[in-house]
Amino acid sequence: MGFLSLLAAEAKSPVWGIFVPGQAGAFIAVLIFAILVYVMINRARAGQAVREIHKIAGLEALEEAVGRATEMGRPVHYTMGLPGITDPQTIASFPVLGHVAKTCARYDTRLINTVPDVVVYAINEEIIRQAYLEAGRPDAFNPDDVRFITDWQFAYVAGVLEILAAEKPAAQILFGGPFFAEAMIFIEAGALAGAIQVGGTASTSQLPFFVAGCDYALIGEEIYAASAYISKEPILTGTVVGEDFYKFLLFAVIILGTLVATFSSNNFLATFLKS
Amino acid sequence: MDWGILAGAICTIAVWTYLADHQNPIWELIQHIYIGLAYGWSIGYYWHTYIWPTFTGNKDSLAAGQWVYIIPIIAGLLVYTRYIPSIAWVARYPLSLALGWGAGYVLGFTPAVFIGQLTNSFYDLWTDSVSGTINNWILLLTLLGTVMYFFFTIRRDANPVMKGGVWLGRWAIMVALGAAFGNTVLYRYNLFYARMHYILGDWLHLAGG
Amino acid sequence: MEWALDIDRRWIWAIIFIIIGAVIIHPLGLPITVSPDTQKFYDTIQKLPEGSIILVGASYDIGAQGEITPMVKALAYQAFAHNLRLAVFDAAWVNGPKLAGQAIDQVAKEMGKKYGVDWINIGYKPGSSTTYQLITQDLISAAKNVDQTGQSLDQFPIMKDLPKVDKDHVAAIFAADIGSPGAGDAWLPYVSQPTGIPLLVGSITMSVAQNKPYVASGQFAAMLAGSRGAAEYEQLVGHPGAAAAQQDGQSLAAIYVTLLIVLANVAWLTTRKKAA
Amino acid sequence: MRKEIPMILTVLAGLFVIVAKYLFAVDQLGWFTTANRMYQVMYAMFFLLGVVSLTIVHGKNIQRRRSKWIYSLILLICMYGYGILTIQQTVEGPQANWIYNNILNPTDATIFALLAFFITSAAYRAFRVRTREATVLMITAVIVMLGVAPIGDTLIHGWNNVARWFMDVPNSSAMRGIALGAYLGSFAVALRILLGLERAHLGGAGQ
Repeated sequence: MGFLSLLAAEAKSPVWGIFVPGQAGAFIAVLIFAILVYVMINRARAGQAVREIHKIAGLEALEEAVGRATEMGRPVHYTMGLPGITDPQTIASFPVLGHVAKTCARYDTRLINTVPDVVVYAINEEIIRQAYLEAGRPDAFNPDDVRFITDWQFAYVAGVLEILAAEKPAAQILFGGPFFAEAMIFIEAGALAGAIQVGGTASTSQLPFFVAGCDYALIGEEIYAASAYISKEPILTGTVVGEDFYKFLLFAVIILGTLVATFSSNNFLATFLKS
Repeated sequence: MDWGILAGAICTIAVWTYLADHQNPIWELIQHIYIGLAYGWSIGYYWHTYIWPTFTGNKDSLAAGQWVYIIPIIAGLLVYTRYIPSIAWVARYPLSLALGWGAGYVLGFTPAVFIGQLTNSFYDLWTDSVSGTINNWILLLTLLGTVMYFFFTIRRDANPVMKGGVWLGRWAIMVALGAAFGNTVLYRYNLFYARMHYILGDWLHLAGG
Repeated sequence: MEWALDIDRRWIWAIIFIIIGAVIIHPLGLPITVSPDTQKFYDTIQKLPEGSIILVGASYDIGAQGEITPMVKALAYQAFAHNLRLAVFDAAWVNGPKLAGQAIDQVAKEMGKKYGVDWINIGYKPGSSTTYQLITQDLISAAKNVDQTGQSLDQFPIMKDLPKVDKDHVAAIFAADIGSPGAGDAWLPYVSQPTGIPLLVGSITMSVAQNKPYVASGQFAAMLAGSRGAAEYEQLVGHPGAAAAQQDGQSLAAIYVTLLIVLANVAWLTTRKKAA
Repeated sequence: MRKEIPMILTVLAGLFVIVAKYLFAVDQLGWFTTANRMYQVMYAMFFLLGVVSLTIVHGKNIQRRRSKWIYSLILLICMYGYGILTIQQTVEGPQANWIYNNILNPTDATIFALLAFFITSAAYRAFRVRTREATVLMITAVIVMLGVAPIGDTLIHGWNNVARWFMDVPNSSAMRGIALGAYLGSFAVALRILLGLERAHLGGAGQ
């Protein structure tokens, strides 16, 4: 065993280079992505035309959901599932929360946000406070409506079920994530309360329930386009356009790689990308 | 009499009362006990397995001479300033650091996984077996269709290729979500089976086989 | 057929109690065939040299113990019978190491294996992605040198062979996967991919569909596909247990839910036709 | 001061990880390991936030005698009582362990298992063949369900393999397509953070 590990150490003797061995392909992939996105952002900044994002029904429905709650005089419940500050899905959910909070402030409708993560809780409270301020209704913001429950999944579920039963929200928004089993319970409970439900997540295992149980559902990557779509900000839209260009590239790489795999036994493209 | 199993059985049945009425006092009680215990447990757990050793452990701790840990400890504690309204903004410092760090992790580590998925999508479209060839064609076309479904800036009815790709992609996504749903149903029943086995087997000793 | 649409859901629920209760009291014992995926999982572990260490990534919670614990137990049976050593660790799910530790402890006592020599429970450490990455650089530091109960790690002989998680010290990683963070988005990018250690995954049934592309690409060296996979694995290891018993429940559940979906849609279609 | 420094911290932290991860020279210096250690300690210090928040929320309930305040009191007693017990004898201590195994564990597991009921009623009440897509989703679900459980193979020999084909071929590539898209989306979000375009965490809604 000792001898073996010695041999292994020998084999790994430093090979000087720019990149950590095995990371060059990954770095180039990220670099191209970053350049594409950066170029698109710069075009947007310079005021040049940027392609538009096609209509996303699920995001249009957020306004409808808040409107319904206003008509019925009942609150809106917003959940991000079991978020974590470093999770991209959570980050994608922040602007949507801000948008919903602003809409709620304008319509004078209560927004209840439940959070199972302490760090995200801190951020959400800030976002909602700010949204009420921007809507000119800072007095309407009630810090008790942003509720930290606990970071334990089913303690969170238990707490939210209690809130849903007591507050009977007319609209429920499940956006971002990551979502786990709690999503289905919330959707079922929301349906039981007769709430209009808008969902969106990239947590694949929960997607069937979003598609089957919510009135509107965003699938996978669509949630990452949300902040650009909502703000209509050309710079953010630029990042989405950059992504789309990258997908073309992806297309080309897959087709090229498939051709190589079909006509040659040695797939140099795969080897290069993994280098 | 195993008092532990009895206590567990009572808790199990207490939770099931939720099915009869979702606002009954038994459920309310068990749920608050449970939330309290859950958090109480994690206090003790963090304390003994991380926090205390960071200060007094015999390796890699303050007591072992790693005084530099004072910096992250203070940085971490800054997050509690959010409970003091006048200086609540200070809590943004550690949070911003955490956010940037997380973004760095995403760009630093996931691309390698992404590349692994990509290079496995180079299908051999002419294999030795007929079934293998057909499967690879299906794999390739449904993959391309699914990627097309997520183009945001091209209208889905822009041209026939786009139309066909999105059509195929949507079917493939529905098949995948159906498979996920079927599996999820079984998963939920497996967990319920485990609870029923606890009541009928461990507690009442009725399990056969 | 309108009655079918107005059924109180508590009747639907009551039948669940009846069918699962019945199958526990009178098991069916339907035969199961071993799938190639499970066989590969078993063979991979069987081929590891004696004495090597498997890192058990206990990324699961109490709720998922019904499916994951049988896998961990069967893994312990195979590993200990083959004189492999186990180290339990996680950085995302606070309860996982406790539950996995309890399961392994039971098997270890049965097979006369010693804590600290043949297996160890490093426990849960906070930090998630950072901590997963840190264990590949310095395990003792990441664990602050204490195990699950707060005892010093460096007093245990097994830790002398496990200063960090890399290819020289760890032969394979078994990672439980109950969603996110799990095998695909924590163990793969932060531990397995940077170090090149083969990643064996124990997936809950729910995540099997979404984990399939990673099995195809070989990024997961092998995978136990949920309870069915665990039952097949128990059969290979020779200790049929909780997972094997669950298969009867699965069978009845599949039939029951299928019938419900058919009934509901027939009822819905006929009432809709009448309304039209 | 209140927004600029956090912004700078975000960008520096992110760039540091990327540079340390990819560039060989920086990798050799070992700074990344040191930084990881420091970050872990900082992160761990957040652990009391939940306890503090629960105490504030439920403390207010009790103080103002809100409806059901008695449950809040029970929650706090359980939390602090069990917290003190686990600190005193570690989580593996005899009483602490007994409570974990016989109260906490069965309760949590049973709450989780309630999902079997919700998924059944959801399937019964929400799943309709409204569209052709929904029909495909349901048919696949049934084929896979019966194929994974041993009953399918018992009824029709070979069903198992049909289910596996669905899982391995169309499911696998669609899941990969979704995953590739999700990866790109997450890269874009990370990039936006590092470019300072996503600053909701600093308190602004959207932009």
